[in-house]
Amino acid sequence: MSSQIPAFIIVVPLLAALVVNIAGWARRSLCFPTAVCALAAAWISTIIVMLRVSREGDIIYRMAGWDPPWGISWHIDHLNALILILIATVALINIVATRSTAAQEFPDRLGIFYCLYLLFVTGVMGIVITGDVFNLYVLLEIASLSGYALLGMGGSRASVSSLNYLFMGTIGASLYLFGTGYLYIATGSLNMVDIASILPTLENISLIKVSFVLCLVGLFMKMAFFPLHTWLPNAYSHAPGPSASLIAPLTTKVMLYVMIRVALTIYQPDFAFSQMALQDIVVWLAVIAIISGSILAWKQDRLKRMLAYIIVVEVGYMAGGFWLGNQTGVTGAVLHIVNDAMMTLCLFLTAGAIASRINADAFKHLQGLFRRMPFTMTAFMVAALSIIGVPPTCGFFSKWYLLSGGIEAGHYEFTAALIISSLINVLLFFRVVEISYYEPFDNHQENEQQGIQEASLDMLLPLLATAGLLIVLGFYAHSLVTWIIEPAVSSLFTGSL
Amino acid sequence: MKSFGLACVVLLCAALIYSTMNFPDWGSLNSPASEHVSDYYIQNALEETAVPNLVTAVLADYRGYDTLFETTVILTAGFACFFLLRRYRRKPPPYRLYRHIETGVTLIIEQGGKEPTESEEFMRIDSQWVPYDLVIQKAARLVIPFLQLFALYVIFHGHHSPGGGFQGGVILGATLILLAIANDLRSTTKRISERISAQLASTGVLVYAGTGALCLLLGANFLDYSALSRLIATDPVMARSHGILLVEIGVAIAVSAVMIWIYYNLVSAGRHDEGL
Amino acid sequence: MIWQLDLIILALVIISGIAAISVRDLLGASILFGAYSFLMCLLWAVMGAVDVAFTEASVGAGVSTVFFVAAVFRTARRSKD
Amino acid sequence: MIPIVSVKPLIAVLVSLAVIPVLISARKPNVREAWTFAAAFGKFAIVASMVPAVMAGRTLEFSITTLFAGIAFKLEVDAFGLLFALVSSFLWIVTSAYSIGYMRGLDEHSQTRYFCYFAAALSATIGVAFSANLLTMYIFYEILSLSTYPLVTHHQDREARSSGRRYLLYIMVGSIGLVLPAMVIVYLLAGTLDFAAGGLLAGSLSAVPALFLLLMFVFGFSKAAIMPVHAWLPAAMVAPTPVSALLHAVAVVKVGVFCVFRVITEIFGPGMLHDFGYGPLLCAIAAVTILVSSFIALSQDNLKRRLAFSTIGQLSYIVLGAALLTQSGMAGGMLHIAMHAFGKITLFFCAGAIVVATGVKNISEMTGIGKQMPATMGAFFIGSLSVIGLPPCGGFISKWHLAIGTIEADQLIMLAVLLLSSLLNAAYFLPVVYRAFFCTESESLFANQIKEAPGWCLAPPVLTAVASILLFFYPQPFLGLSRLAVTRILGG
Amino acid sequence: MEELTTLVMAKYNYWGVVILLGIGLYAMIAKNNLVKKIIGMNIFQTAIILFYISISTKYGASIPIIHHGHGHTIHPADYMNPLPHVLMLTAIVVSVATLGVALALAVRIYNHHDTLEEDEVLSQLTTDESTQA
Repeated sequence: MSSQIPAFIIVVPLLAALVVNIAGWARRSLCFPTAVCALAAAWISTIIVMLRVSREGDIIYRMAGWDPPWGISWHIDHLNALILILIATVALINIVATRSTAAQEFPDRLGIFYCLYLLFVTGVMGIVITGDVFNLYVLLEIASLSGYALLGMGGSRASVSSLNYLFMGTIGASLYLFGTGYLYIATGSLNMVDIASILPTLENISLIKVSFVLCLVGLFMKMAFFPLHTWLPNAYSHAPGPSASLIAPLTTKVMLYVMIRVALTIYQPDFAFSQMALQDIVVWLAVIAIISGSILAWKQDRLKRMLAYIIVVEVGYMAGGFWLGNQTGVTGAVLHIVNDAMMTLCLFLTAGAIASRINADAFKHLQGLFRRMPFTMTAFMVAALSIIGVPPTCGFFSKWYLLSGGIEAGHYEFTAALIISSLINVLLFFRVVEISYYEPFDNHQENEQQGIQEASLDMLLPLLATAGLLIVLGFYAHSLVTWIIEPAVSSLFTGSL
Repeated sequence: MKSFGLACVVLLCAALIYSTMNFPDWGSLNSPASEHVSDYYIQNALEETAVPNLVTAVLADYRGYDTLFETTVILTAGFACFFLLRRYRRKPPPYRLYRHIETGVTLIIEQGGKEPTESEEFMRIDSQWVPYDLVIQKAARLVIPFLQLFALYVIFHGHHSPGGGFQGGVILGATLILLAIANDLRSTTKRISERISAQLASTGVLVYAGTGALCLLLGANFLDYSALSRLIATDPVMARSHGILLVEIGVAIAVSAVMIWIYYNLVSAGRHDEGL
Repeated sequence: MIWQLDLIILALVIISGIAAISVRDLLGASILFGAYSFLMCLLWAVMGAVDVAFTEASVGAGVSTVFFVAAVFRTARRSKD
Repeated sequence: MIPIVSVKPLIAVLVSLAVIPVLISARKPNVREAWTFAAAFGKFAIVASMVPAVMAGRTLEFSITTLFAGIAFKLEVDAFGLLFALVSSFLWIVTSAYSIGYMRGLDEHSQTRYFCYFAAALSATIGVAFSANLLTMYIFYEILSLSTYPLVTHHQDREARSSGRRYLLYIMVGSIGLVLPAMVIVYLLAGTLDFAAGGLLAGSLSAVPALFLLLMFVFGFSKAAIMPVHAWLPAAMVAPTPVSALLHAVAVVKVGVFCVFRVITEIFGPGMLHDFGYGPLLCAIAAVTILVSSFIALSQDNLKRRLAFSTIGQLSYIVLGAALLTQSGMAGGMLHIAMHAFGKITLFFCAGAIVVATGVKNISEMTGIGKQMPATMGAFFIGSLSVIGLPPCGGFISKWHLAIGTIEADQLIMLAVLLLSSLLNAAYFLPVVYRAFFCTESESLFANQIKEAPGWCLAPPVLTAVASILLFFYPQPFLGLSRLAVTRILGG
Repeated sequence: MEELTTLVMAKYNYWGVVILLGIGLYAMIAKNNLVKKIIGMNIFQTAIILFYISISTKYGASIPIIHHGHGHTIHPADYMNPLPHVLMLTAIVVSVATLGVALALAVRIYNHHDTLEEDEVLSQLTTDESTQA
């Protein structure tokens, strides 16, 4: 039975979503506990899988008992296992933290909300766990569709931006599908490892190059990498809180994982980094993304919008760090995927907590919040420091790896961009801090003035837990790297997968 | 915008057409695509799954995991449409229209007024109501049973002929949509309420995933139907065939229900009272 | 598989696709899209992909068109382009 | 000589953090301040308890966790760090007493926040003093910057906020923009960041990159206020006087020079700098800062601003001492950390006391104030003597060593700079004293009714003044510690 | 000349795919009406499906259903490649699911703004913004 543990990661949330829908029509009170239990179970199984991977090496789970490449098979190594734990953690924390806000956002469709929530989690988990390029596409669509719905259920703005996201996302996914079609036409297989073994034997390399570019562009679209990021700020800043704090931390990170997986596992680092002459282009794009994103974030006057642009910047960090093409850079990118997911979660949860108290998130409405919601703002502060990259918060350590990777690779422009954006982040966040710390609270409208106090406890505890996790991650960054990330990265680079 | 769009589209097309030069010729027998994996399916699928229709075999068994999530995708779409569109009526509409069937007189009942029971002589009608075309109504009533019969045939004969759970399910759903179009939406929602369709949709996927989970409980991998041979007294190969049938049924239930559900929400913009 | 037939149908598919995105009446566009899907289904049938053709006939030409019509019924029929 | 593994350094760092929850929860001000005192005494006791071991030539160390391959988050107590820690932890006690008087005298708002961040800042200071490697030092440096930000902006008005912004901008740009990349480069070169007696980078670097790295560090630790990155210090004077006193005369700025000192001596190492001839360059930078800041100080009328510019100059003395790369030069620099701290904090205390008693901030308005506040102005006099470097005050000893150092390094220009700047110090301090004491009744602006500041404000300056006189006669243990440190650096 | 015809013979199907891709993409970029964009999106997806189906074809092969059953030897050349068909069944489902969600969003937008023209929607949104601020 223990050999079946990996299956639970996907099956449990899926079954839970179905059960939630069937039962939810009868008893709404069942939805939340079921979802939480399912996510907790999935979380535990991810931990077990991680332990097994670190103890016994990669796990190959043969779906329906067929050997690869005939059937679909999962291939779990350190990298997927890490990202799986990350996803499960974020989903679990978020679902607990947003219980009350979800109930007040979607009073009459709570059951379906949790169904979509679970389906989204299933989708992203499936994307990460699978070893089959087409299966990845299917699960990508599940995650995307539930994501469009979750993001679109806001005001009219939300629908418009979500439809825009749908168009961009569909083009991106279709381009990825197209690229895999090229791969299939060249190799005749869909299993990642199998393709990786066939590719070096092929002589007409140009077909593979085209497929690589197509996949890459599609993934860039999904991960909102400059200049294809246009859908992200609107989609995230107008979305309802509970959805935003689930999707914002996960979507872009998971797509980054897919990029790493596709580039290094399928097309092998030698091809991806040296034969394709893309490296400099992408790194420069990342530089532009980082700088322009920071400047745009500075121009915003609403909290969630600023955070959305910061996500664009962080995507620039990670994509650029990956395309530095050396192990340090990739290590930094992977570590930053983990850190950034937690940071983004913390920031968006804070935004949600604030929004649950005052109905606006424009900076001018944040006055005096430090006095009213001290713990929330403390968590916000921790996340902000982590984004800036102040030790000992975790953001510093991934930034360290990215910096040293940039210097090793001789991409000094990337290093400079990192430094500059960190400085701009200082300005960004201390502007918020000044407003919320020093502006007197009285400038609020009278009716709100009394009512506002600290966020409810069930929202506060997960928030503080996340903030604490940011610091813990900082202190254990080195152990994380040595135990998990370095084996993963080295196996990616030696192509032993 | 238009010119910009045209420009980048033309560029993309040029690049792609150039890239097609490296393709193996269309329909050539020895392109890698039609050699590596597909040969295995063509040669072994019948022995391994006892299903002559290779597509069904690969779809529901070799790549059954894909198909499970294909069904989940459509279910997700159903959830999404409901989630985005459904609007529970806060206040009743200002007036309702009733039609006295013999005379064809239309009564406008203001809100709060006494509404006649929908019986032989009165029927409620939509605000944008066109008198029913008798031909369509009767023809639909005539055709629908046969369509549904055909749908069942497609579902259950998918092993041996084109078709399968998905196609059959779509046809099944389409018949009910046809019913809704030929009469009015309410008459269909009376037969299959929203709640039923939603629960059926989940149940269908549950049948599929449950089959897979059953295999888990029987100690095999997820979706490995051969494990079912312990339950039904057959050899593993036949067990696979039966398992395929099982999941096809699940797919059919899910797909038909979701189609109806999406249609309800789309055509009534989430109000479920008046529709096409 | 007869390539002449295939070529003709492909041309028709392209034409109906262009038509579907260029007529101003959205209802007409939906119906043309249905025609597009149906021709596409023929194309696939010619190529021997019977299951896919079957699916496209029921989904693309059938249900998708119905969805389009329903959406147009709930929204506006005219469009500027 | 194997180091002693001891948890003492960690306790010394954490003790002031530990009381913060108590401070927050404490409702009554008395309780709060009692706890502050407890923390201060405890910290000083622990730090002092490490003196014998260090005097015996041992070092205490405690490693917490590994941050990167080859870099531990590690505390290590050597002579230099202990010297700095002794000074700041002792002066924290005095300052706590003073803060009580000051904050109550002007009954400032949100004193709890004030004391909490004060304690946090002290933890960070001791952390910097006890850091075993560059990264640990950097971490505490950043914590110090962030925890002093609320203190600088304590008044929360527009001026305080703008100067807080400037403070943060200078510090952060320096630390993130220059020090961080420099650290990364050093790490990539050496594979570790631990301080090494002979210099970590010794022999692994050619001239030009070395120069760039050196400048990145020297200007990056902008808390050292070497011109042109000094502008935050006068601006930060909007903070309450105790903050200016401890943080901007002792803790923060001294942390800056401490970091620079460490980098010069234990990252680059005297040998390398001497070979490349960068010592004189640093000396020149320091000399410019010394002279320019002294001239600016002459023209300031606001007492605290004048003190601030004088601080900038005195900090560069320390950098100069390090840059001389000679026995007594370095010893003098280290001693100056202590001596100047005692002198300058006295001056700040006096300035604050005057504000508390009379509300006067400008020198031009202090005519005849000495008659009413003899004790305060007496302390001011002694403090200024010490800063000028005249016997019988501690300042003399450090300047003496510096002077010897210039001769050892036979850079007589630097000697001239020292003497000239001492004259300038005299020129901007003594007139204050003169104006305060020796003026005829007629031109005194003060009627007799104003009297000394309250005891809480008066005792600390007097105490520190006495202390700086005592330091002249008994320069031990600082002298011994600095000797030890120098021998460690220069390898005997 | 005849190598040109052989080239065309060998590739025209893929060119058709590319042209359809272009049509769909153009509609999504350049069209202003949301339903038109959605139609373009579907054309885009069906083009890719056609691409896969084109991969699966073999001259002289028949549909992938094995007629004379067990015992006989099965030649791969006799049957079309079933794998792309399977994949594309899934892709069709995905496309119709996407279509449903997109239409639902469009209807939502219409309920808010009484129009499906993108520019009018955006102008309305900007006016809301200005009125709020």
